[in-house]
Amino acid sequence: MWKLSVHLTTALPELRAVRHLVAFACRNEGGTDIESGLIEISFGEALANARLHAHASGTGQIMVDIAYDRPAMTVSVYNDGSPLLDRSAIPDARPEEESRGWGLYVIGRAMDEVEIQRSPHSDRGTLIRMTKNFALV
Amino acid sequence: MWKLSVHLTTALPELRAVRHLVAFACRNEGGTDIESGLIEISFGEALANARLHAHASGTGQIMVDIAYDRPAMTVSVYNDGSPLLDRSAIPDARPEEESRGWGLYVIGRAMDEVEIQRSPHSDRGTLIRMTKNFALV
Amino acid sequence: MDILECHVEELPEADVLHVRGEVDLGTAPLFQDALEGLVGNGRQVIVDMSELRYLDGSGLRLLFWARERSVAHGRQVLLAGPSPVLRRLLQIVGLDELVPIVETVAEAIERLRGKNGPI
Amino acid sequence: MDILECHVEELPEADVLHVRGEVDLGTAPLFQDALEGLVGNGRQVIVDMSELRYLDGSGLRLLFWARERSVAHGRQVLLAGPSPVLRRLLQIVGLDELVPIVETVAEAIERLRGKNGPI
Ligand SMILES: Nc1ncnc2c1ncn2[C@@H]1O[C@H](COP(=O)(O)OP(=O)(O)O)[C@@H](O)[C@H]1O
Ligand SMILES: Nc1ncnc2c1ncn2[C@@H]1O[C@H](COP(=O)(O)OP(=O)(O)O)[C@@H](O)[C@H]1O
Repeated sequence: MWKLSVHLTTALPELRAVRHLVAFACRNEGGTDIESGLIEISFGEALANARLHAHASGTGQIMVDIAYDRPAMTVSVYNDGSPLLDRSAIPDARPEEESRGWGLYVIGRAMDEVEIQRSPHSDRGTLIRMTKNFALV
Repeated sequence: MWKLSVHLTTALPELRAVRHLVAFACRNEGGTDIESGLIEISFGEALANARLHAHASGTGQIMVDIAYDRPAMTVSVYNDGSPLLDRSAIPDARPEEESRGWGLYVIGRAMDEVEIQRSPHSDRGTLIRMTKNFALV
Repeated sequence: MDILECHVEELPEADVLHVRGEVDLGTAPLFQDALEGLVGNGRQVIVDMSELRYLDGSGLRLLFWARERSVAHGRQVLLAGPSPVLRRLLQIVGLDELVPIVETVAEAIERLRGKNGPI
Repeated sequence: MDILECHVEELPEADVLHVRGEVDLGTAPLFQDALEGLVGNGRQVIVDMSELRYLDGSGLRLLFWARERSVAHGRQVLLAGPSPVLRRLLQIVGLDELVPIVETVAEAIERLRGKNGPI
């Protein structure tokens, strides 16, 4: 069982670096290519959202937790800034082609558990926490 | 160019997880197996030292920076606690079998640049920063 | 070693867009340019995804858009060789029900030939 | 999927310690136990490193210690199959000048046979 907290900025090379690290950590703990890839994609969507909102809030700072508690890989993404979201923002059905909500829709379908809350680190931030359980056959 | 700051505890599974991530980041940026492996080993020695001293100081917290600025991979390890070290702690010659200084000797030989200073995060901590330039042929 | 590389190959049956690397926030504009240059020019389009390791939501939207635009011109977009995870992603968003997904570019061409009928 | 697995194989010419995984702070005691069980029992020792992906300073010290102890008993420690990076590490600390490093366990046995002379 381990947990690493990663601080980064919204710069694209940093988002890519941490996304690659998450994908590697998944494979390193025995996740399949599909499990690891779906976590990477979901994490990437959450980073993209955090980037947008952290940037709009002027901080440009993102915090990420990567935690493994066999067989569950949990990644959390925190950012400052409004608007706040909650779990109800995750669409149940595929959004219309031109409308918003695609990122959260993919996350909701690809991960086993998703939680969205007010960030514990700031009174106006957002935290999205997502878990996927590896089959580890 | 990117930099990630990672916060972790001195628990062995966390030290292993971040060590594996560093090794992966090296290969992902085009480092050879030897370059990546030597960075992993040097980083592991610095983590082992930080663990000892952070633990003795009672905090049990370590901070790590992983930064890539082509072709230079730089890893830094911070910990609280005394005693402070400086660059002169790195032995020029192989220490006697039973004596201290092996970890720093390996670091000094395996990495291209090593810097040891008072931690910027605390008045009684230690920071070791090590850089290796990839050949990237 | 760019993050994304796109190049177009003109075959008799279709234009093939080879994409290699990652489509993310930063590289989506490059992917968009490449697709825009192809769809609506009257030819069939095959997107060769065999060397694409990552595709995010912005990239998925572009695939939907390319498919709409092609259909509007009476043409198809075919996807060739996505990795298992990208294939799963295409299923998740339902793109697999709208565009043919095949293993290889050669198979995509077979499909187009079949559709056009024997000469 | 333990971090480190050690197992001993008794061959006519030597005891072979197969180590697999990582020797670090946490697993060094396991490595130490395995080595202590072998050195000083009057037999030659071959450490099969071919499946060892990581060895830190605490592990290196144990190899030095095992070599000292074996020499004191008129025996050898041979290292077989280290990865390129571990081979480089052994060079950095000068262990390559003190113990034979060979590609395979079979080669280590050849060495021991050569040393003992033909029967
Ligand atoms: N971290 C966040 N902070 C605040 N709002 C967010 C955050 N993440 C997503 N949202 C909002 O939730 C909505 C849906 O997000 P998402 O599904 O990712 O949309 P899309 O993929 O269409 O950009 C968007 O309006 C977005 O602005
Ligand atoms: N982060 C640190 N903070 C304080 N002292 C340290 C730190 N790292 C190393 N030292 C000290 O420097 C000396 C040499 O370190 P090292 O070469 O790693 O020794 P060894 O490998 O013998 O444990 C040791 O006495 C150790 O306590």
